[in-house]
Amino acid sequence: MFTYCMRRRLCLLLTREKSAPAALTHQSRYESTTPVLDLQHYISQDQTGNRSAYGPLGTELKRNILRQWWASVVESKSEVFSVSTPHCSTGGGAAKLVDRGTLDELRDLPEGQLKERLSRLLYHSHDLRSSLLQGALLQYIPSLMLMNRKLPFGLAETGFCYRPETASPNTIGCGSSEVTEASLVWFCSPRTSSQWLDYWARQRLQWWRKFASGPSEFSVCDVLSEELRDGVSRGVKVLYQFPSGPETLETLWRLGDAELLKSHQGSQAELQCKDGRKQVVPHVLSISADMDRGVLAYLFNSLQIVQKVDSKQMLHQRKVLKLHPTLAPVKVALDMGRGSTSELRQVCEGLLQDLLEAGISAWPGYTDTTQSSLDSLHTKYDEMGVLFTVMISESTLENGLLLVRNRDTTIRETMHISEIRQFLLKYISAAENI
Amino acid sequence: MFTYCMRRRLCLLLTREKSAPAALTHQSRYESTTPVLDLQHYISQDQTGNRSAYGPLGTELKRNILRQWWASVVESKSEVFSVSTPHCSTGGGAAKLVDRGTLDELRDLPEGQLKERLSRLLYHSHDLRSSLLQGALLQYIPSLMLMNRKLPFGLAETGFCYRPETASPNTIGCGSSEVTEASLVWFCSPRTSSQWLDYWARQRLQWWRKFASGPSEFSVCDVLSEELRDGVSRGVKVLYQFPSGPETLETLWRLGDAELLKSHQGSQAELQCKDGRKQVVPHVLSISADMDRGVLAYLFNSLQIVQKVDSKQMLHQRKVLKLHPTLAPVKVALDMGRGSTSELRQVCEGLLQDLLEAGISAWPGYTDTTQSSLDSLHTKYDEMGVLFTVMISESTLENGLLLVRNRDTTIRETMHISEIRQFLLKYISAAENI
Amino acid sequence: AKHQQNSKETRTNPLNIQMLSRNLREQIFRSSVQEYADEDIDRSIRHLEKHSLWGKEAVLLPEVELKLPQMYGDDIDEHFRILAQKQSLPYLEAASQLQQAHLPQMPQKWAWEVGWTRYGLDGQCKKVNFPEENAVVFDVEVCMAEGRCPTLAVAVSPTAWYSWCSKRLVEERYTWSSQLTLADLIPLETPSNSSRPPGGQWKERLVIGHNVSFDRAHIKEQYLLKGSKMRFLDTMSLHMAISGLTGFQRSLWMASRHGKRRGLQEVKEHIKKLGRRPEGPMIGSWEWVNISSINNLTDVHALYVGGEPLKKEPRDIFVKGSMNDVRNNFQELMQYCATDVLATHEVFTQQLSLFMERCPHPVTFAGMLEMGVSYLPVNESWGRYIEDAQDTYEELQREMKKSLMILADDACQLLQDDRYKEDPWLWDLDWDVQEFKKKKMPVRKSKKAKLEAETAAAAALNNKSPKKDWDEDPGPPSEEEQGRPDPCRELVERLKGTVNLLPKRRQHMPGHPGWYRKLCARMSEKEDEAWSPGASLITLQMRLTPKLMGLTWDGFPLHYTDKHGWGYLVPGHRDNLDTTEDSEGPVCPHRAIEAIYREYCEEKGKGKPLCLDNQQSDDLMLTDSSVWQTVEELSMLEVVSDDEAVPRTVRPKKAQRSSLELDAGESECPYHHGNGPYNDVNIPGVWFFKLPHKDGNENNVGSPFSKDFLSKMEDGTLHSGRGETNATRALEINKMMSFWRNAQKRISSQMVVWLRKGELPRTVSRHEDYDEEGQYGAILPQVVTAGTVTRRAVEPTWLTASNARRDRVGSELKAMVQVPPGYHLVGADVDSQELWIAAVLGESHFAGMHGCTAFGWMTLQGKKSQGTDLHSRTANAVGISREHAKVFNYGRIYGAGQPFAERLLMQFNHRLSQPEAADKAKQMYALTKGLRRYHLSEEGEWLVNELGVDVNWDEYGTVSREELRRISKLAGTSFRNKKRWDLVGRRVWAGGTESEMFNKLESIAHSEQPATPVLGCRISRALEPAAVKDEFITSRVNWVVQSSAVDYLHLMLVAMRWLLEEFDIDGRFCISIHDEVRYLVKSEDRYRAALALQITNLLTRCMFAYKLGMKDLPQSVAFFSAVDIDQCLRKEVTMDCATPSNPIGLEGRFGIPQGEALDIYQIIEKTKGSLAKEK
Repeated sequence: MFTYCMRRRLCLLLTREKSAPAALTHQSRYESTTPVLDLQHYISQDQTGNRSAYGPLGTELKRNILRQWWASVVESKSEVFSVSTPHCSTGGGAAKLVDRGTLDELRDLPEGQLKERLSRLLYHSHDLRSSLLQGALLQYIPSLMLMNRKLPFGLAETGFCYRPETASPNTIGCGSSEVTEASLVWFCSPRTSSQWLDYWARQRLQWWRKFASGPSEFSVCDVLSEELRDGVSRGVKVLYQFPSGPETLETLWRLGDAELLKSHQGSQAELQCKDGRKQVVPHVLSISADMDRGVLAYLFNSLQIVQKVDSKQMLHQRKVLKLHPTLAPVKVALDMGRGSTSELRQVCEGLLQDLLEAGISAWPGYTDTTQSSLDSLHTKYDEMGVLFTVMISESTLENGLLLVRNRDTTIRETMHISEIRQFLLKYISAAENI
Repeated sequence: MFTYCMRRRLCLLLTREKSAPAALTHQSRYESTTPVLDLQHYISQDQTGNRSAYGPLGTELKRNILRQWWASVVESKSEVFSVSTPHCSTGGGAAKLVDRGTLDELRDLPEGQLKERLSRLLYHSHDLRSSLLQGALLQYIPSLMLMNRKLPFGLAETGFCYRPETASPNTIGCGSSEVTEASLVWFCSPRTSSQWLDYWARQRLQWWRKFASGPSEFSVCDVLSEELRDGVSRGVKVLYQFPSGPETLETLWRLGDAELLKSHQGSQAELQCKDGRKQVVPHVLSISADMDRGVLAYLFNSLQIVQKVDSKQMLHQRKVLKLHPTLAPVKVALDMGRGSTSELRQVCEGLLQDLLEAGISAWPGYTDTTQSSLDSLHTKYDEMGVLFTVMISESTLENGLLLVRNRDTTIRETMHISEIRQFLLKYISAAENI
Repeated sequence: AKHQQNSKETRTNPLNIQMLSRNLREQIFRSSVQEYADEDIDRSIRHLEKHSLWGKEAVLLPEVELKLPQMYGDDIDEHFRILAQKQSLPYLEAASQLQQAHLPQMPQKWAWEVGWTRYGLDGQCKKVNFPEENAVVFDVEVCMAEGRCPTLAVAVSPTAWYSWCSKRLVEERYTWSSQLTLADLIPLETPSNSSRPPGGQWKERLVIGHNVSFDRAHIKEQYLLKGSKMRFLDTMSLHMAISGLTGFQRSLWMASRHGKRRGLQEVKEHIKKLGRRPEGPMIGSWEWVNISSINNLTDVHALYVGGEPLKKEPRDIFVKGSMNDVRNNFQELMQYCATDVLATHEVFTQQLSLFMERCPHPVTFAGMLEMGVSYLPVNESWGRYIEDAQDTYEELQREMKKSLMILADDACQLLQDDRYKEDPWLWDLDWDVQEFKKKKMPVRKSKKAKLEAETAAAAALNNKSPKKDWDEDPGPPSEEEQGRPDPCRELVERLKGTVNLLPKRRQHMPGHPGWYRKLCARMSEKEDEAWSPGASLITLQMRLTPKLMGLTWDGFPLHYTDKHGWGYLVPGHRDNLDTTEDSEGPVCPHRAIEAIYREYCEEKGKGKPLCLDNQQSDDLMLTDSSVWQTVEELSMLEVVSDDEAVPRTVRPKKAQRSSLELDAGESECPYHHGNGPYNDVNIPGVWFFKLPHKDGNENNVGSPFSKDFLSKMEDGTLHSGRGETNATRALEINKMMSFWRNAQKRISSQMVVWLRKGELPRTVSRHEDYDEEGQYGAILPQVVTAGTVTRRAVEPTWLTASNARRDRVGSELKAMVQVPPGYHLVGADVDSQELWIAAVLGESHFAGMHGCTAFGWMTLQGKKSQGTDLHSRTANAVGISREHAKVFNYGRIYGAGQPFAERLLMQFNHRLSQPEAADKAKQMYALTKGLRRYHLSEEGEWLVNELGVDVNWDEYGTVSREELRRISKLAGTSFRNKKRWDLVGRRVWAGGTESEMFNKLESIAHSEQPATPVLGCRISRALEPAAVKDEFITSRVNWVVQSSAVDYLHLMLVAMRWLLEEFDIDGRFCISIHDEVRYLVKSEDRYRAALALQITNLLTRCMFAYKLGMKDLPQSVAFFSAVDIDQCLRKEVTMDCATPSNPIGLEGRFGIPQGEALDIYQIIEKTKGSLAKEK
């Protein structure tokens, strides 16, 4: 899903303690050279170390981010409609999709025919899309009917795009080229397109910041006019301040009507919409976010390193992934203390089912039968970004009381088993509104 | 996203009245030769008519189906973890991904070098995945750690796969080859794998039927042993009875350990899990559904044709898309009657926002300023599968009362504006448990 | 027009000041000749030499050749009189009609009818479009609960009563649009559904009301861009001009109304609150209380009319009640409104002649009329601005809360192993945790519960397999199992039942430390009640916030005590260490505090030395108008006239502190100087110092986040000691939010009325930039035309708005006043208006020549580059920055004394000790204001002769203070009786650059009837010497300049109106903010308007000079340095007004390009020097 460039950033992430002051608290001034942070459950590398994928937590985190994007861009806006367009197109992509058999056949052809076949192949084969914009532009006319030719409206889609970062002929392959894009293509009157760009830029920045623990690390900037592509009259970028420097999470382009006209070579009349009493060809804003980079940004943003001194006066580093409650892939971990294992386990399983049914993603920590210390358990969960750790112990069997540890305050609170579900639901849903 | 085969079926769908008895109710006995059903908002074709995409409603329907799949397979099961794997792999796909520039270069090469470069290209270039199985198998080892080598567990993923249906050398291109697959790869003890296959087959059929308006059109059947691929010891299919005949929506394969061993050519020890006190290489079940076909199945399944006689004693055909409330892309449409437009509109907008905030997808029908008759409005919404139509009229301004029309009963009920939200939420969530 | 570069043409006066071009002087002053006496010239040169200003080279300005319009009368004064009379004649006539009228009987019953109803003399009532008479007294009432739409109104003319009811009052409806249109407002000149007067002609009509600008904001025609000739006369403003009170007097007045004795007590308290020295003078004269009143109608009515006091109770219904309450009390409320109208009329009848007598110049009256019709055009940007600012504000608020919550969460971690005990800030918080309470349960029962659970579990197990290996793959549940209820779930359900063992009411987060618990909202049992997780109740203002942030002051951790407010802890105190063994409370980790400070020193040590970094903070980069605000604010606190303060001895620092500390032992910190130590705060190992307070160190600081500490945060004095991004960011955000926090309510409640296309002039609606979807409308700022005793206008939002600042949300306010298409804003700032007025007053007093005093010379000729301008001079003399010097200079001219300077100096640089500051202030005052010298009284003269004292006179016959003391001592020893000799006659200033100016101001302030020198407006009766004797000198001195500045403004308004009309320039007055004026002008006329504005300034300055006996004017002040032609309201035409709420600036967000700023030469070029319309 993401590879080279992801890995590069991952390395930074793993070794950042030395350099990055971003999320450090006062306690972290006493820096140490502790080894790299284990983010394996978020991002995993395969055996060869060449390519990496999202692990279970990373996948959930990304899903949560995408779900929030969708809720904010599509579900809460009556003018935004979703589309789902083909991955392959007749042109415009950076890579051709060639049937395996056909290629094999080519190899066996006599040299003379090769050239000609190759040309035909090139002509007929499809491209893998490099962005969602083209697909949405092609959906413009069908959507018009739905919208009764009224402006503004938007077409939204999230999906896989293929963007080879390097064009050098020697690096063949998927490399760092897989991107999950979240795209909104906004059609509006030429008159208001500049204001809409401002509006969306603000909206998008707010959205990114909403889930950040350090919102100021997200920012917007205007793209300098000399950097704009042809036909783009203005551009805004949402940036995240990675330790290695700012990188673009999302771009907003004001495209005018050129792209739309180009993709519909037909008559202009078909494209026209009502704007007051006038008929206009709408201007297009293309707003598209690289969600893989977004995942990384949130991981960086929420990683906090805290120094603590243990009872033996030893200095420890606590790494906490303070992901926003809405984004955190695991909301609660269930663990059990020592005791009559089978009963405790039953309680754990029952409670787990109870939570899962309520839609609270819970971690079955109790299935891990290798006993580990409470401290190392907390360390593990903090690094996973688990919001709460519920400890079920012998006394739970007596009085239904649990110990619930909060990731952010590290404080353990006693709570009754009948109330934990409601508490978690309320905590998570309320956190969305902060 | 789906093209040729989709179109083929779409045509069937559009002309089915003649032949298909499947979903017709008793009212539909009086068949007519009315023109094709407009499913444009679900599935749209581009100008050339060559390739099609999901329209806004189709996209939402598919999203809803996928969300339900995820809820049922991943979120409610503590043993299932999600992964997100690369689209490109070093082999196994049906199509090669070739850099555009590289191909162009090839053309310009002298004939002599061509062959050699072509070979190199083939060797180095990546494949676009044709299923999600391989990716999940590669994630097996990283996941083991998380699972503490305990069985059973599953890895789930949904995503785009590329499967050229025909292998004929003459049809180059994307054709009907884009598929959204929903895949669960289940790792379990060899001892229990057969039971698990039964379990999952039952689960899956139940799931498909849950949202059907005619559940009997979904069925399972065992794959005949002569049709099984190498290394597959058993297979089960979930079928849908399309008018043109049954087609496979989902397949469940019991793969043994062969595929797993193949994809990890390393030592067997690394792959081993605990099964009681034994160490075993787990057996693999691959459960994968074609969600694009699923969308079509539900569309077919829920289309109902009703005859009705209007006031002028004319016979009309009413087409209703009776999608399950959970799946219906639009739950409620808001329209306004005649009256002081600006104030009514304010009420509409306020109510719309209220509903959207509650997560109820609502259709802003009131923005359509071309006055159309109530009848044609209902016809349109029925074809869209909209559950309820809310009519805001002059009297709403006075006393807050609305008229709420039910898609299924076609009856209009009076309701107060303050209660509509709660009503809808309850209706939809209750429908899930039927 | 051409520039005359020929220096032969250049006229200069004997002091080498370049004078007006000959052609201009001849047109304005005509044949009258300015003569200079040699003696005066000599005196001036000597004075300038003394201040090393004589002989400085000056750059000559190009000549200006301009044909002025024909002027009226014999001289410029007469010219202005004629203009003003012409302009105000119809209104004066209308006013006197009303004054002399016998009002008809007030109706007993009011009509319940939408729109206007007329109640004729014959008792008949009939529906009319609007009152037709030329003059009415008018009052509007608004039901606040229902927005800003007018509810009802009453008017009276000499011939009839009128009432008006709104549609919203009479017609009951479910919803009303929240946007106001013209149809919602009260018509006074046009029929409904029309924006044209009957007959197409606007008439000159007059509306009188108390605080009439409020009523005006609800009148329909006033929102039209062009048209109405209606003018407004405000009885509140008339009152201010006749008998107004200063702010300080107002509080005294109110105090005295509560009964004399209690009044005096409150006065004392008031003085104490203002930090006034107890030995200051008491208010000696109370005369003025009886000839004045505060501004509300009831008190004003009591003052001018007397009799039964007005009832104000019904008003509450409008303020607090609903529309239905208004309906239910309709007759009573109408009656109330009508009574107010009647009272206003009575007041007005009394006021008019008083006003004419005290402000006799017609320009004053005409100017006030013009001031009363301000108009701010706005468009759709307005809504966007409010939205943007509010969004940004809320976003920042959220971010701030988030940062604070994270700080609180992080601090919780100190609970483990009691690490909080070693935290320099958090050691004294409440760290107690509560025990989790359960109901007492018999052991048996608990055993039983457990047993039950175990059995259940066992049963569940048995269902599956007798012995379970948890590491084994159990296989899928069988079909039967799937059908059955899950035993695990059943077990959990059973356990859930044990909830009845808990008390009904749960403890609130018992496991968290006490201080954190208090920051968390209690989660209620009700499901849909709003609740927020975490320390969501935390705010910046809380006492623990600075501690969570780890704030330090110069490296010392902040600490709060109830008695002294915020201060900081300085480590190293050894004397009180051993007394702590038995103390119960938390123990101060003084070693940790030492470590923190050591670290700070190490950090600083690498940079600049500790005490010398006098960084220029952003907050003091003040613009002119904000200087004025700052000074006004500060000098408000300055009640003491500086007379008494001059030979003030600096009291030792010790004495200043209370005696409370004595018992705690006198311990001084050897290495840190500050406000303290306060040893009654006995914390072992440390000293407690208070944070400095702007009103003097005896005051407690309530929050280190108040506005006054912003600059200290910017320069790093106040710093987040945890090196924590969250804390630093919170401070930054606090700064960004400051403007909008204070202004938001006022700004978003501005009443905007949008105009429909048909209501706009064609210039707008047919303009190519006209946007059908756009919004065009106006705000009528509710300006009290003479709202202060100086007759300056008062309005809370626009007249005090600061300029846009990059780091202040919403500070782009003014730039949101944006012209409709086809129009421009033309306006200018009067360059250093007050300085020049003060200077020219001084010059007239000294030698009657422009530039004859050092102060005047610097104002006219001073060059920043040569260091000869006023501010640079002060800056160099005292060793402060030029920006700071500006504040001092204005402050002095506004009448602020030396203590003010002292305090300001310490505020600018808190590391300055008090003696140092006093010294600097003294030095500055000696240089500028000069030293007091005394003329002897007759008695004194006699005494000197009698005793034959050899007195050390100076050339003007004054003696120094020391000399005076000597004489007095001699007198004391020479006569046996203890007679107190009154030696002193007139007191004067001498030796400073500004001495003559102050002498002039004081001579006016001390005269029998203080009046402005130019238009002869008399000071409020409440400040005349007859009423107040020698009290309120600062206010009176200040009044001379300020009130003259108002004269200046009125002159400009009159001249400008004349030119607009005379030359058919399509423009109207928009607003005047302090010393700037803005006109809304049709674009094609904008350059002519600019020229008119320049000519206006020229004539106004000449009028000033003329009335002060100087028949000439220096060229350098004749014209505005630039006239701004712009599309929005802003300080500089090039400012982009980027702020956090509008990061991309005016051009990017609103498409407003830069304006033009043209000097006189450019304007002459553009207009060819002609005001006439091009044919």
